[in-house]
Amino acid sequence: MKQIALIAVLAATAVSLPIVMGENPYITGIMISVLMMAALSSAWNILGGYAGQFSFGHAAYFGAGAYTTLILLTLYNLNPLLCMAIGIVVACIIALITGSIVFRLRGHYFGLASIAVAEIVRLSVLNFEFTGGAQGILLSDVSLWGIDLNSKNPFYYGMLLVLAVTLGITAYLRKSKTGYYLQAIREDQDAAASLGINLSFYKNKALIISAALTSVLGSLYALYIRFIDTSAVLDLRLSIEIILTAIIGGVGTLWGPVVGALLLVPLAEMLRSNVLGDLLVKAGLVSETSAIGIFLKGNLAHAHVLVYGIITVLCILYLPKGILGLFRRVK
Amino acid sequence: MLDIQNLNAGYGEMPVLRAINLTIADGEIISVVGSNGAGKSTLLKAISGIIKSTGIITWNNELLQTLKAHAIVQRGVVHVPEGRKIFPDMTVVENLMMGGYLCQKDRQQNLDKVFALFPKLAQRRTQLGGTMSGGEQQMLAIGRGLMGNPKLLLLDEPSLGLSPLFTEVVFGAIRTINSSGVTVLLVEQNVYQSLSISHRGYVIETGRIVLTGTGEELLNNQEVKKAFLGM
Amino acid sequence: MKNKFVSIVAAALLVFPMLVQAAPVKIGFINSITGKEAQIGENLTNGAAMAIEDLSAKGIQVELVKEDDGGDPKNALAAYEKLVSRDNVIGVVGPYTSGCANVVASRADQYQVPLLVPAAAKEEITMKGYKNVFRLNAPANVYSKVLMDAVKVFKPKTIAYVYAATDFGVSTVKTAQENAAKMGLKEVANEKYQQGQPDYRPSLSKVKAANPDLVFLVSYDADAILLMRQAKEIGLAPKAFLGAGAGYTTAQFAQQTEISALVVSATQWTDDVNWPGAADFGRRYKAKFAKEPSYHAACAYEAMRIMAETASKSKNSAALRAALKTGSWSGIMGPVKFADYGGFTNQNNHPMLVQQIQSGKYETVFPAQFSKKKLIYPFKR
Amino acid sequence: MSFFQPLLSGILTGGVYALAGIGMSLVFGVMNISNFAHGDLMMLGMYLAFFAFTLLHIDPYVSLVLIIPIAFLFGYMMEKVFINRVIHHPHQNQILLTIGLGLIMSNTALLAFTSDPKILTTSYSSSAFNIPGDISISVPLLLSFLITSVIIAILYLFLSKSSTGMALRATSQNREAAQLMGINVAKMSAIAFGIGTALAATAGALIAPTYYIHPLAGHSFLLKAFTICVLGGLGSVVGAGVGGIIIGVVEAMSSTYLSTDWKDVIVFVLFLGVLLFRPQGLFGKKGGQ
Repeated sequence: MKQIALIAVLAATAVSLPIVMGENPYITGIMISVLMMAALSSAWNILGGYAGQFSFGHAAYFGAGAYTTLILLTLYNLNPLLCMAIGIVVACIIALITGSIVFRLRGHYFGLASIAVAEIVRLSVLNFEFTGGAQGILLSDVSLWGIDLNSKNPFYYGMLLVLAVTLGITAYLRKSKTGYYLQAIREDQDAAASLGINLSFYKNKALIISAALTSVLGSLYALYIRFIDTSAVLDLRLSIEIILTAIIGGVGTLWGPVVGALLLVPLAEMLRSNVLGDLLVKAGLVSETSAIGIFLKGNLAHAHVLVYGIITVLCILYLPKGILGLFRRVK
Repeated sequence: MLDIQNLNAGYGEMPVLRAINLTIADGEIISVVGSNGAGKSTLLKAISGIIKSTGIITWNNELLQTLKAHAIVQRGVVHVPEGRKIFPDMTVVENLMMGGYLCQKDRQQNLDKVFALFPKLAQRRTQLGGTMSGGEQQMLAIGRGLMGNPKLLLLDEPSLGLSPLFTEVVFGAIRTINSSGVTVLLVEQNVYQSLSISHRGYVIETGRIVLTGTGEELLNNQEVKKAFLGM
Repeated sequence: MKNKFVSIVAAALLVFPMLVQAAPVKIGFINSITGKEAQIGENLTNGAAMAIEDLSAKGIQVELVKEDDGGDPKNALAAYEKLVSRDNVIGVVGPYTSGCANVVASRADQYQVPLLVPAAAKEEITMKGYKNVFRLNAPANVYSKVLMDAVKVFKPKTIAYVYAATDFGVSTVKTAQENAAKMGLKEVANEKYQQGQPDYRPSLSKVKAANPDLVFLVSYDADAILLMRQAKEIGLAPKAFLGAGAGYTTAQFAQQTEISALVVSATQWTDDVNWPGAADFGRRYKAKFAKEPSYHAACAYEAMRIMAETASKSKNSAALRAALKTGSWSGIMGPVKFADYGGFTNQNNHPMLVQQIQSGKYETVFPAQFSKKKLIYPFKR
Repeated sequence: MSFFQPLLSGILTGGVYALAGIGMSLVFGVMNISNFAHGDLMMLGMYLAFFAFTLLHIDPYVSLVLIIPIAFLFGYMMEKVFINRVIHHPHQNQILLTIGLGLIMSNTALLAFTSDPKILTTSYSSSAFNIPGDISISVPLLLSFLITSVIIAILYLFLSKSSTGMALRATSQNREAAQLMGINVAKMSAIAFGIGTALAATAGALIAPTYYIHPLAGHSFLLKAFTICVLGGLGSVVGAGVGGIIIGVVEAMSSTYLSTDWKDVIVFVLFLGVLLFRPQGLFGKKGGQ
């Protein structure tokens, strides 16, 4: 009961946030990024967290959604929702092929193979002509089928909806037979197989659900940014960011990915835009002309990826089970 | 001598051993018998420092739990693990040399001793460990343990999966090893064989010691007969 | 490193006193300080910093808000939206990469804050009719056009392409193919490569086997040197190597005289061009940053100068847009005017230059009105 | 065009790949960790070679006598301080830790050395000689191939004959059993990581005269090193050596006879093929987990 109330409050806050905040494109943009990363990481969590299959190639599904949508839109001007649906189909096909190859492998091999598949997808997109190759695809339209693409709110609610659906599926799976089977597979594949669980069926099921959701997010991203190329939507860095978010929040927990995204995305943005340095100066903690102030203003911009690396290392060393792992009761 | 008092151990948050008390005097063969999952292997792992434990394990009045696994080997407590765990891509001789990793000066002498005990290994010097049969691997595993100059040898299910013929060879070897002055702690499911060669024995059930006595006493015990010997 | 620190200190010191005076106008600068393009980004940073410094010496004050996009379009968009909504800038210079510039340009009309693109080459940025997007540099098609024009008189017959699989590489070669077709050049080899490979010999061997008159190259700093080294190794010797911008226009490349001699390249700017202040800028840049200025630095300098100068006279974005649209400037990049022509909107019809490495130095050799030296053709070692 | 030209240049380039792959394979075998910082460790070797050349005027190949011990110590310390703390954690945490460490290394290098690529030009950097059949052989590539061969031979002897080398192999074949032999497996991990780092840095230094030096330059070799160590069989030195040459030749052949831009795809397809049909690698033995 308490849980339902909490979720209701969270949902109400999320829904009303853009209205309360007003039209601030910068803040709304960051919130969209938070929701997108939370949803991506939650979708990954179904496969990685519950089935224990650590895919390092989720960028492939994100890219599949993004590319399918923009290619179909620019070439045939199809309905965006139809494009998204076809994107899901493409992602599922890639997932099925991937699954049939990589699910025979375990541990390190699985992770490495998933990288190889994603790299093959990336390089193919880069080499083909119809994908725009290295030039990427630019969507010139500012509105599509009555949706104003310049407005942030449709994307905010779109991402929120996908996140809600992903969390809903995760919550349902947790309590379902499939969920138990997936967790059995995570704990011990051989034991699960000996209990008569069809490993390949359930792993593929988790992968397809995860890939389909990831693909929808890719479509939304493509429509939101209106320009895609391989380095933005198919890069290994994206796959890693998704995993990092889940691990920092708490792998295999319902809310872990959300917590991870709420923390990491704003942090990355603050480091990127050097808001952190600005805030310290404004709060009067550091004088702008002092050596520290100058260093913060000048160098933090260069060092933000370094800081990101340090945070990653510290989290893995000191929070190996993620933030939610700290609070989880001992079973 | 080995003295264990109030030992608790397990994996992660799951306790396996509860309040174990056990002593072994120098020169004894002691058996710990019990069914699958009773905690026998866990006991050996706790002694050899592979897993953490609470309570007290002392060997010649030195507390073992503060030592790392490799330091415990240095004290002469050598563990021959369940499932042999020999190095599959190394030859027989290389496997044995690894057993003598800490006492390289006695290596040649120990190698001769092992080959005298298991002549079969001498014939197979250059064969890769992974390509040997289960029985041969068990001889190799015990031989490898002997290479480390053990004062106390911990044997985990040496007869598991072996043919009766190999089982005979292995138990014969254990007796020979013991008569050369090595104390032996034997963990077995083969209750009859192991108790027959033991001075004393312990029966372990779901992580607790439920019975103890000389080998003969235990073999004649009604409970033991019913539970393990099918009588 | 030390120089960079000095420049940062200098920039910070410059920004500070301005805050005290009656709030100067704010302009934004989006650049790739981190990520794959960071190296070129640094040249832009330096150029922009010098522009602000020069203006301040002339008593023109603006407050510059710097943003990093790391080469990621999503970050570039966030940076632009931060600049327009949180920092309230009236104009923005940047971003550097074509991908980021594309995304930001497509939002400029929404927020009505003028964007001046200093160095991104992709044509479509100024071909969508955006009212608030201005571009200083010449787009991709000019790189190949000017190179072909320079060698036209020698009547080459065949051409081979070797280029990086990047946006710039692919777009430039596409336009080069169009220009080559117009000249009746026959394409005998087309080798696209992924950056960062250690071994280009197989591709170059193929090109050598095709024996072309011209080898048209698009590469970045490091792979340019690698490619030319391996070309020398296997004995690839066409009548001319034509390098489109980037890697073939760096001082580092010119210093490798063994492999770079007589390579022809297209560039937006040289320090021996007869545009006002170009030579002086080159000298001062070298003194300040202890390295040769690249054309990216010059583009950023001029874009920042034009933006800051115009912004300081305009009090808001609308006035700034009008002033950019109607104004004309003359400086280290020659005459600048944002015009509508040939499908472009607010595009400076910048004449690109062709330079050749002669005795280890870049010499401007084409077009004739900007150059002192003559093109050496065919290429002989 | 001659068939032997790409074959030869593929073999020679493959030598450097092999060295990168062997370092990875050793770490993989002994510690069961996929080291995503391997490319950054190569970068470390490149800069060491560069500074040895420009500041101390030592030839990059000669500078290996300095680079190998420095890199070994660096790797040893890195294992002691960071890696060994996650040795019992799930794979993904280990991978993310090495990714994080890689980010720290490459971005520290960016701050310290800027993103301007450095070019190490030796007197022989672009020299080549011809052998009959109009085949040109690059002098620096040939030199680095020879050095690689010597290093692989030394490493092979070390692992098969020396006591420490054998203990490393024992640890990689069965960590728990190695512990029961009295082998200090924590120390073996640190040694393995040290050797892996030294090999990565050596590969970086060897490629420096024919490549460029940049904080992110090692990344191009990371996935190749993984491919090589899977191809050769984890922990197999000879396997990784042959794997490196196979990758070099496949790349050269596919860019000669197919197309340059698809060659990486072909390498990854090969990688998946090996994983599917021979997951123990070309030289790994069945049963050796």
